[in-house]
Amino acid sequence: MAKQFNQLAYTNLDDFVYGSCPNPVTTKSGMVIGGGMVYPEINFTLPGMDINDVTMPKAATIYSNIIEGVLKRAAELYAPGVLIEFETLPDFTEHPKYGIEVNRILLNGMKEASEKYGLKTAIRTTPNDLREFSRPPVMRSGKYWETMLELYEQCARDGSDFFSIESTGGKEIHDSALVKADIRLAIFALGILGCNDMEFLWKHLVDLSNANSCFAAGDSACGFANTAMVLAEKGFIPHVFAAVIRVAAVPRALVAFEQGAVGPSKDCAYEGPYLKAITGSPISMEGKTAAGAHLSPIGNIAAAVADTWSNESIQQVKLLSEMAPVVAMEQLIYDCRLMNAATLNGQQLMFRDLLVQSDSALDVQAYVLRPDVVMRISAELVKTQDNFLRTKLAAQLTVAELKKAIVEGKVKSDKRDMKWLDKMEKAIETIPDDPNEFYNEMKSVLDMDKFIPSEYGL
Amino acid sequence: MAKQFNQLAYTNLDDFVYGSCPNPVTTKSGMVIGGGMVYPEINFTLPGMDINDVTMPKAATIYSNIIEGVLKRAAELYAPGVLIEFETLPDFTEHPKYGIEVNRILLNGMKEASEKYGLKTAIRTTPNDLREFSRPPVMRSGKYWETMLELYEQCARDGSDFFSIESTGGKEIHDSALVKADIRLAIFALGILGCNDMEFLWKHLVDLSNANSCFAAGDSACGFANTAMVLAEKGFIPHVFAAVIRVAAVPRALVAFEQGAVGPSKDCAYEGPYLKAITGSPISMEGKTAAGAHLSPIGNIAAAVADTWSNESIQQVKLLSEMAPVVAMEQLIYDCRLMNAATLNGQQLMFRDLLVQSDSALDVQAYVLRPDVVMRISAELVKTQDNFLRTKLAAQLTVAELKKAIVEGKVKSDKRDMKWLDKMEKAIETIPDDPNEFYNEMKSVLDMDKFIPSEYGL
Amino acid sequence: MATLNDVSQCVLDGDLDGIKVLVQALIDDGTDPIVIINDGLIAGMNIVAPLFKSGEMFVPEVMESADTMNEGMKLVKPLITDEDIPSKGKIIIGTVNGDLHDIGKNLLVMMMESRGYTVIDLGVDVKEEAFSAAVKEHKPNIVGMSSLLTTTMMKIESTIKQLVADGLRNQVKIIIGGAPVTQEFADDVGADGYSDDASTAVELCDRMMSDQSSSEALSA
Amino acid sequence: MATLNDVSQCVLDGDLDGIKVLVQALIDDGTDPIVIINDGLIAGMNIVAPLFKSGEMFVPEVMESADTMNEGMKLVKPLITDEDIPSKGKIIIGTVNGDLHDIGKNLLVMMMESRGYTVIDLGVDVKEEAFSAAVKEHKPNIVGMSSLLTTTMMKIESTIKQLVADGLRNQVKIIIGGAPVTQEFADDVGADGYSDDASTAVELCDRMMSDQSSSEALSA
Ligand SMILES: [Zn+2]
Ligand SMILES: [Zn+2]
Ligand SMILES: [Zn+2]
Repeated sequence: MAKQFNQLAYTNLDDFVYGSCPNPVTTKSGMVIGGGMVYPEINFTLPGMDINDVTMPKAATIYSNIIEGVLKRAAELYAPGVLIEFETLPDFTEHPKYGIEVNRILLNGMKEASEKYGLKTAIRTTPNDLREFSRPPVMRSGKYWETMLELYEQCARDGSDFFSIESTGGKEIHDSALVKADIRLAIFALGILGCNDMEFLWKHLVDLSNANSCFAAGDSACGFANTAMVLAEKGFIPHVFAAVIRVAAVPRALVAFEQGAVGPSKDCAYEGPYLKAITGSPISMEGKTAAGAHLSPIGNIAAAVADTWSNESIQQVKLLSEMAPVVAMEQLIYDCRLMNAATLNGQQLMFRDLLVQSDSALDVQAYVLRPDVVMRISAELVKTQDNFLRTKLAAQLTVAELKKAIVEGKVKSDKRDMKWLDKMEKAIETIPDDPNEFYNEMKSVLDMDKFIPSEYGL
Repeated sequence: MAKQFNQLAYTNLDDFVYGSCPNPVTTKSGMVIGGGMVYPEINFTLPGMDINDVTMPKAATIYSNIIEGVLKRAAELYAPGVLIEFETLPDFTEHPKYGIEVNRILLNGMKEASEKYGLKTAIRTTPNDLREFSRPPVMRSGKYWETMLELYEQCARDGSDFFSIESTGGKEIHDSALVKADIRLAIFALGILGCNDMEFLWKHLVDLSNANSCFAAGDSACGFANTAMVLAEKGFIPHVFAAVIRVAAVPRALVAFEQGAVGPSKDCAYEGPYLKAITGSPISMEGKTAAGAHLSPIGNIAAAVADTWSNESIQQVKLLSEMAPVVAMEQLIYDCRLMNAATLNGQQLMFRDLLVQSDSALDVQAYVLRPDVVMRISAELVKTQDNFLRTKLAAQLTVAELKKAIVEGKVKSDKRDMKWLDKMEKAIETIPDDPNEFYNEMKSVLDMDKFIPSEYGL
Repeated sequence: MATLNDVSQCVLDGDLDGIKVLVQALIDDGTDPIVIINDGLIAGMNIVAPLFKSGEMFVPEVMESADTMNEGMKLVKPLITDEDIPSKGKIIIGTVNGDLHDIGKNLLVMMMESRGYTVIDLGVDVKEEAFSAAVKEHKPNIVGMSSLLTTTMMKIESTIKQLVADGLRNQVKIIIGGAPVTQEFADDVGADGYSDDASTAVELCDRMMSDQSSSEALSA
Repeated sequence: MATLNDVSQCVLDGDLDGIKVLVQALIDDGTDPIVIINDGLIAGMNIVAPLFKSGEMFVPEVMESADTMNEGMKLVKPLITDEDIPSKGKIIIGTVNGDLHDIGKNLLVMMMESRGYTVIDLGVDVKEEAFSAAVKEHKPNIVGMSSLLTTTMMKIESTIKQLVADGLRNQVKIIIGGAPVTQEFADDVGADGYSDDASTAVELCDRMMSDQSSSEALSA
């Protein structure tokens, strides 16, 4: 373990605001992320189409149209800088030559925008984690692992600023935990499988990025906590369950930073505020302006301590005005303008609190992103260095926070929420503090056809 | 003329804020527009398709899916109320039975949402102005005029809350004024043709709405000033020209209120702030969250004094998360939450100024929407009751404001802007104060094949 | 005395222990096993489905009900032959080639089973040929395919083409779903139906099966 | 002495009075009228086009340049026969059935004319049959159609179908444009090209004409 986080990065809640952080990161083009200003982060993807040798020229044209369009609009609206995220499609990781080609197209578009408009840009390359394509997933070797590393390495050499990933270690177990709303199983998947895989994966990614003058930026529990959020939005699982999963995913995300990641963390990682509180690194967040990628109950509060503000993703489809990525670019820039205008006036704290106030009482998932809640829970999490215990603790503390908030009328709650919180509380209490003991206990309920213990060092 | 506006509705610039106005309007469902809270206003349209008897069932299904989807999301996000705008497609005005059917579908969806979720809603019915389909346009009789009135009347009887329109009187001349950046011709089109048609048209609409317990809400110079804005965004005409056209369109829009319209004015009528300053009526505005319908340089400032906040329009197409109208609904609600949270804290003035500050120095079209500029120019406009003179004056005052702002470095300007402002200033000076004299002067340059003077009472 | 209503309520409550006692009691009373299935176990799930649809039950609760039903089935099944087990129809379900997102698919499997369908779950990342082979082998009434990615949704089309090429298309109804899928896309690729969530997919299958039986009745 | 460069500069400056003097001077000097057109007037517009595209000139300025060129043409035209007037090709332009939005269309007309094309402007709200009749009558190289509404864009397709039905489709290249139109839509309806603004539409036509002449050269 490269770094230990045993204290908070902030001593004062009032310093914990969007746009700045104790450890900003400077991109190759000179954008200082976390240095005072919130930057827009744009992501985009292809419309529905096959990817193969025949269609790749078309895909390449689409990506080059997108990058040209979004950066032109960014320049017209005087964006102070733009972070591009290139989140690959599965085919781009499986066939690194495709992913490398698209990454180069984007880098080239960034270069052109710099020459033409003087626009500062940076790129985050986020390969798709294909390791789960083997069933049961093969996490530490095999073709998916190899092609992923190949893609990272070449993209870094070609000039990428940041590495990210939405890694999937433990997802094969966590999926069932979600639909069963089984908090014990979820803690096992996140706190043991997830954390173990993160340690293995991010050690490699940090080494790779260090060797290629690129930054290891961070991971996202997208397949865990965001899947929970989407299921909750559909009414499939309780909102309180999704809220607890959100915070229980924090220790997993933290592992990347222990290994040497420096941020900005991934946009769809709503673990971000916790990471920022603990590591002092810049974070990326997404909210209302990412509604084209997923609906959420955290449209404004997500921005409260963001350092880049993202649209998550949007396909290249035509809206009435323009292609959807251009529309997203415009919306992000206006959101950032407003936040940065407040900062310019020294009103960032007041503006942060408005963002918080506007959402936090309406959904438990918004409530757990309140800066004060984040600081309170984070302060406890840094007291232990054991990832599994941290995960268990995160869940426990969140249940307690939510029960208190509901009792005090601080957050809207469904009549069934308290029942579910009680149920989770009891279940968490039964989890032993020793991870091996817990694993042994879990063996009877784990579907051993679904995962390979040795792929997680078990 | 029913009403005269010879003084401002506000005495204090600090009272001129979003969400409230001196003369709020209460909908059938009890939403008080301009009563303290900003409401979302959602508009949507069909994807690319033909409209005829064969396809109408499909169109009807699409509209009923849309209304169900957007109101469900509004309820899930606890919107305090939603204003729906049904802006018809040309075929819906040409064949009123189609428009009436869709309006009923929407009313029905609203009723269901009220029963199911207790959601308050209201609907603005905005038929398409087809009178320009005759070339030269026939404004005061004929089938397009008749079918339009038929559509209004039945929709009001069926329960619509508001009438609006983007009327087109004078557009046949104004289009050439735009591409030639000819301010004299534009003032003729807006100040004589436009105002004359508005007087005729809105007298009818106010009578119709009074007779059917519906509100006459307001018009939009969409085909004039928004076309100018779009042309300016494309780099086709100078931004300063578009900014001057924006304000020169105010007297035209005011005519509807003289005739008895009460607001909320149309979303795409960026004349809105001026109308609110002068009439004290609530206004609808759109900005960054309408980027799917048109890009703009006024994404935030447009909200500064808005009473409803609109997405303008979006087709029913699938984005990664959901259908685009649902996405727009979510974004509008979060924008409104933030503004209303500030109001709840008594910070609406501070928040208004942030919206203003974030855009107003970056584009002349944003600059002319500054509340202080709006109040200053409006204070002069109310001194005359002659619509033509008001239009000339509006252009003149805007040129002067912009020259001053550019000289003082208060707004970003293109190196060619001052030249164009000088050119406009000189051209406006040559316009006589007597509209008949002006009309006689213009006859030599007017393309008399394009318009019929008697349709404008000339 | 235990009643069929008690069985239904037990399924609704997800009472795994209670169901064994109740079903055994009914068996011991000599109640027809088919009646226990139809009017007790499946009847319970038929209360669950609308509650799930209206948001009053969560998926984990639905799953507990389904588990409870299955627990009851275990006791009844040995008493009847396989052919006597009532089935509303047979459906083959899988995520298409290249797609691993199976939460929605798994939900549908569970809900179809609880509704009384015979479900053959092909799992994730199912190649075009595998769908086709399964249709040949199992002769289902319905084939359900899902895709969560814009890049894999095209595999729905290629799978349908495969079924056409293998002469199997007319023997089955095809339903499709997943985030990027729309009615328009379904029409384009020639699917018979589209659904954006598990509960409406179940209703869609019910409608298809009743259409099928009425057309069979007509041709009979 | 007046030079062809002066004429070009005069067009660029949009100097309506100056152009008359200059062109008359060149005519009086005995300069070949065709040379005045090609190397003076059109050459001037050829400087204008890229300046417009790069945002250095506004449409009203381009229009003044075009007017200036036309003013010069008025003096030169009587000196040559109609057939000698150089044309880069003939194009028919209109907005489709039901669509009245003509600002973009008018821009294109102006820019095509200034580029040396012969333009037949059918105006707005042009019915399918009217496009077809005009193609029959004028035998253009290119047909340009625009639509600004999602409901009228389908008329592009029906107009193309009309041309197919009348056996005229293969005689022309078809370019389309307007806010809702995309390359994908162009491919779907079988148009030859798509453009989202007037300047790229002109370039598109240039490319089509040079493709056409090279294929004609091949087949000759
Ligand atoms: Zn994600
Ligand atoms: Zn409009
Ligand atoms: Zn509108």
